[in-house]
Amino acid sequence: MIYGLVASALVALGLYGLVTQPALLRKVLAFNLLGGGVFLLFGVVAARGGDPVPQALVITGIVVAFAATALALVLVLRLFQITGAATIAEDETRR
Amino acid sequence: MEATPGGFLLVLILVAPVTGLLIGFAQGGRAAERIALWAAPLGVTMAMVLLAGVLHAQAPIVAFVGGWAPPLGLALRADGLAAAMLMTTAVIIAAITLFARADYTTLPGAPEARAPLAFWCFLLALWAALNAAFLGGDLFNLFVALEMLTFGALALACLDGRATQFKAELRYLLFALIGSVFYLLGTALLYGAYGTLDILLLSRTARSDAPTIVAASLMTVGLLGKMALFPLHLWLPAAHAGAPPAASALLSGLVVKASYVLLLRLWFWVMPAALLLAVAPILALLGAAAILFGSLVALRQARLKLLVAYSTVAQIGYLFLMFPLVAGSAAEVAERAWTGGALQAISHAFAKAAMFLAAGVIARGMGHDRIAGLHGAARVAPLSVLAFGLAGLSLMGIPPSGGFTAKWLLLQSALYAGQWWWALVIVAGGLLTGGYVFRVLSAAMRAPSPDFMPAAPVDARQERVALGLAIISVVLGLLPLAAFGLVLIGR
Amino acid sequence: MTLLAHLLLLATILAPLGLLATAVTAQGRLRLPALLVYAPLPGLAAALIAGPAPPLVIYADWLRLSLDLDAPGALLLGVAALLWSAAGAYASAYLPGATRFAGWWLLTLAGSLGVFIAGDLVTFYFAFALVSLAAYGLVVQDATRRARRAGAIYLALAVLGEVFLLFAFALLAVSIPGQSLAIADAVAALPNSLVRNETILLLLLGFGLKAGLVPLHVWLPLAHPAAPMPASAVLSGAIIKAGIIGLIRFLPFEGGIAGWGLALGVLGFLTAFYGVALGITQRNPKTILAYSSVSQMGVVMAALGFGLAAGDAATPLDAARYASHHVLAKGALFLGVGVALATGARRAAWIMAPVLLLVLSFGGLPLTGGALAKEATKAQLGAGVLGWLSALSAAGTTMLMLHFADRLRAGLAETPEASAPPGLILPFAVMTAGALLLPWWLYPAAVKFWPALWPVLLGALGFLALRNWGGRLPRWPEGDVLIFAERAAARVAPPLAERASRIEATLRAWPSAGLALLVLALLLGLAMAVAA
Amino acid sequence: MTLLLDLILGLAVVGVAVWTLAVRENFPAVIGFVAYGLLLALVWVRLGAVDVALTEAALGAGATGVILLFAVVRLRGGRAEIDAATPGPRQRLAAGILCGVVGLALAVAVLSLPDPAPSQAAAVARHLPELGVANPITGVLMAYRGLDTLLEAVVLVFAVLAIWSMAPDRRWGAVPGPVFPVQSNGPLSLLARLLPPIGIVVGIYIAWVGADAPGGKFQGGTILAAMGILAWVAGLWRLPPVASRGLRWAVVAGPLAFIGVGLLGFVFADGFLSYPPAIAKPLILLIEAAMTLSVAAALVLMVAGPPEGRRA
Repeated sequence: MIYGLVASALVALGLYGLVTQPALLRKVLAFNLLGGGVFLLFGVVAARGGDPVPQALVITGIVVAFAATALALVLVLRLFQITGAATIAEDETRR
Repeated sequence: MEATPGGFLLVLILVAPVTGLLIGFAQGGRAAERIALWAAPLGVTMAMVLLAGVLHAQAPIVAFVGGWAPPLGLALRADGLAAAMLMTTAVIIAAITLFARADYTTLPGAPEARAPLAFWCFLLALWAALNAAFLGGDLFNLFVALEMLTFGALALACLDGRATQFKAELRYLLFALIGSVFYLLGTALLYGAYGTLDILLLSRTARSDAPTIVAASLMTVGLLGKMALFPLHLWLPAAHAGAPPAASALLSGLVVKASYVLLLRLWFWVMPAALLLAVAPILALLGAAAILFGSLVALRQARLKLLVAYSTVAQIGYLFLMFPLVAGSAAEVAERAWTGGALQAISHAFAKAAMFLAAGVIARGMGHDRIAGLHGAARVAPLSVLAFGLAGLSLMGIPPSGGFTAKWLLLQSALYAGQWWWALVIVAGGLLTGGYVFRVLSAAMRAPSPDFMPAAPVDARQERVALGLAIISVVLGLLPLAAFGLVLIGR
Repeated sequence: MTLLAHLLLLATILAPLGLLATAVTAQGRLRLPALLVYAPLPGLAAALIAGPAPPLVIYADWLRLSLDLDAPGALLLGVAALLWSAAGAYASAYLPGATRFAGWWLLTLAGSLGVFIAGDLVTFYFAFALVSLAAYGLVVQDATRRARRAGAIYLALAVLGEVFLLFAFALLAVSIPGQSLAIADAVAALPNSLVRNETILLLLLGFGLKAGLVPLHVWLPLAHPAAPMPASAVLSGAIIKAGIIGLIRFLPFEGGIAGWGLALGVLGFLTAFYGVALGITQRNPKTILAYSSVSQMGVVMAALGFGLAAGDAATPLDAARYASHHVLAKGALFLGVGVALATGARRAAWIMAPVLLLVLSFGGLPLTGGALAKEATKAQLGAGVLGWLSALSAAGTTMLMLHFADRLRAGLAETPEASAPPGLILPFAVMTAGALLLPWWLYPAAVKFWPALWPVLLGALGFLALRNWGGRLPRWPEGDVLIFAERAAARVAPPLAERASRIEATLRAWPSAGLALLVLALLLGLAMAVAA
Repeated sequence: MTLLLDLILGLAVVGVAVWTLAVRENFPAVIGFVAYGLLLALVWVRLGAVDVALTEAALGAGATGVILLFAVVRLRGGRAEIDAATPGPRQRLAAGILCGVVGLALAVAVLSLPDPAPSQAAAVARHLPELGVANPITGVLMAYRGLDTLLEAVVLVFAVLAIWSMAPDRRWGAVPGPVFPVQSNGPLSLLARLLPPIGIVVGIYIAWVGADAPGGKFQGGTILAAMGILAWVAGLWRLPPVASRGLRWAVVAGPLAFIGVGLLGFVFADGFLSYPPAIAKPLILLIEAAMTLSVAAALVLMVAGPPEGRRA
């Protein structure tokens, strides 16, 4: 049960980071914190029922989250290389 | 529910584009292009056979993957809604394939280039992902499908490699990821509460308790974020307007619909009716705000592609008006509203794809997409302007178009259900849509200045593809309504 | 016989569209203008032959598309088809080689004839939308600044009208018991509908906009002078009748509704006098004709209104008769303007004589078709105060139309020997003959001489007064009250859109979108928690 | 005692997460994140999920940490822009409250999950003999929810191609990622020479035992990938260019094998992805082997990033 609370806290922290951190790198980091919380929630569910299915789901989830992180970081780097921008503050839609 | 005959077709529809993508990626750009060209007619044929099968059986076609029945295994289900969406997808993808040949062809013997390889592979990839999203019968399987969709959409949208695209796509990716996480949280809670994620099994057991409520709100909001329903649309205009035309057509026309179908499955299958009744007015209210805000902002856009993108923001709103009209209404009214909502999704897919393709051709011919400077566009790209106008008719809801039938059904069910305020929104949205479509057309029809020169020649085949899609969006309105009874099968 | 009737009804709509379809080839496009004269002929044949046949139902499922021709519909269909044909011939001489114009023309034609034969809500709405929206292409043909402004305003109001009608039709469809969408069933169910008043209001707004009911008339005096001559002719003669047939079809004359009838009648007379009052301040002959159309449609609507108030089931046919004269005569006059502008002073008599006859026919001069038209609405507008009002409006019309003839004479071609090409004269001659003679065949009646004559004389006196002292009248801009509306809209609309854009931009910033996401999640959860 | 352990572990995880968010510099934040991942892996062990613990340690902490570090090294400056884009205190407060409420709602939902918990454990175990594998998680991943795993393997291909397609056009066909100079001596070089032989053996072993014990393609593939990355960073191994057919076939081999075996199911068993009981285990091992190769290749390529070098 403790880990259920830990998972909830991690989700709240990750969300807070994603919403308030302006730097892109830190947003990606916060997303991974958030992901850890979500997967832990699956773990709690699995542990309650002694059920391997949610564990399998988490493995799938971790792989997908890694792919997303890699993709996001490449985008961040390319954006930085081209424009030097480190945030996604609004400026491009009011052309 | 048992597995039914014909289930292999579902697997094929899913696996064929995946296999094509894998082989195309391994063999390089020209192979990918040829695979996509072959896959287009094959896909349309498979979708047609499936549609005919569902119509013939008047019941969903179901497959259990690996022979494992839920809750242990995964089910694929093609009900009427799924069959209709698969058909729409197949036709639009085939059209985009034809359209894109002019832009992304690799000549024999030429070295492989980045954009063509990525385009053809991700066209197949998005197709596979869309099929998976429409057929999936398991909430986690659908999560994987949504992720495939996000990655594919992202890659297609920044195909031109411009800095503005990267920024727009980062906004999209990060927001979509929050959406995914919310959705995933919901599935964790649902699994904890019910021990299954199969949509049909859940629909028989779901309760109105705390885990279900939290799961429902998280999953709903996650999907709304992925659909860019107002006020969660921050990423859509720049992302859809910045992509190459063939990609924009796909993103605006189809990709957002996958989350929509999933949302329908969540609310009209999984969740108990009591919860739906509480949420439906809120969703419709957001939809109404999307219609009004999106259209007003579209009216003020200086750029053609941004205008079309904001029109998507607005048109997505219509999809949500059906929630309070289906929930808690008499069977006949609910059927009408359901048909209207589904038809709106389909006709918007065709109309918006046509519009983006046409806008792309116009922008290339004119060398820019500033609306104020479009004078002479009707001379440079006459069929594209015509396609834009026809698609605009469907978006406005002028008869005899698919958009008209959809809005008429929604309007009628709103009045039947005694919720006339939604009818006002529908009509006001139509007026505003008329306003922004007219802005574009009147500029495009004006004679250019005498020294005007087109920036680039226009490909007549691309124009015809855009026109063809626009015509489909109009002709949908000429079909007898009974044809749309399809989307009621398995509801 | 029924089969032939059905084929003709179908051909009425499909012939113009089919002709349009030939434009996919370059050769077809080139041929198009010359074929305009033939496109309305199936409609004309349908009006003559297909009269009282059972309706043609196209889809048997619950969205029934049906075509139906009753007596008022046949009358208006016939004269409108005649006008479209004559104006089509005129157009191919007036605007040779204008293929895009021909395309819009055919679309508009299909809708214009379609409204007279539509038997169900959906078909009617489709036809109505087609005629309303496609006519935009006719208005902006000249591509001048003025034409574009007129076109934009026309389109905006047309779409607004569509919206009113869409609502009205949805309400009608909801009140029909069962699945039918037939107009007859809708009208039968209307008096007992729970939303009767709302429906009727929306119908009046939608159709009134098209027919020029004050203050919804503003597009007429803008669009008519801006459009090319043949387009003005069909606009004024045939297209605005879509509004009239709408009122005829959808108001429950059997049984009647006193309150709404009275309101429509009063507004109709108001429109009739308003059109005259503003028309006499104008100098452009086409603008004068447009205001005259407003006035004449006011008379038709007054007849419809008082007929509705009285529950007079003969009203539709009577009003259709009055309107059919307007189709012919106004169409003829617009064509005549083009002829006159190309004719020099030497031949002025040849053109001014028929114009004068037509002008007096509008006033109801005995022995003209106009007198018969006026006689047709005797049952609705003949008695008491209404009789006086209608006589006065006839006097006003005479005055206005003489003013038109006067202005037209001033606009004759400068070279005295100039003469219009036969391609323009012939259609004008046909329409003039039709306007003067056809009513005698279609609805003959005995007209009392003196009661028909004195309003014409009074109008002539008024015209003399106007010639002497009219210079002191204030000059109203074309479109009168629209100017104020435009100014108000210019003040209100941009800030509204600006505000929406600003709010939207704020919401699009990352942190606020994130917060919105969280708020929404909590809101949904809360709503469910309360419900559960 | 165990309760205390869980409590300490839980607090540590949350504490590290807070620190990772709060610290101003990027580098320590990434280090904090790696620590977070390792602590989470411990939590997974405590929850009795060794498979997940392995995956979390290898992918969640290890591979993610590496790509984050690469990014930190390359992203410099932008402080002023970041400060300008930082939301004001009012927005942060609102975000804090809202996130707190969401977390609270989640906690309430978790605490009110039904007892006894619904579980598929029995059903999973009942059918394992038909598959010839002993690890229930492998059973779920390869058979019951095989479609999930297939689609996920395809997602990896998507990601590789998506990352490649971010490259500038002129770099297309070149070697992915930066090219590192050969490190002839120093600790990195030593590690890169010593570790890979051992690592490759361990990786293959972990993938191999996955059928019956904790382990499997993702964990094994990750270890193989780590060895490859080590050798690459030390300059000992040059990645093949993105135009290389062999490289691409390596990336798609796993999912293709999966699909191929799946389609055979139409012929030899009852439908897609169903295995005939007699040869279920060899088939599963075949897929696992191909998948291990593909996962390793995909991970290396995702770490390396888009092509940067000159055209090969």
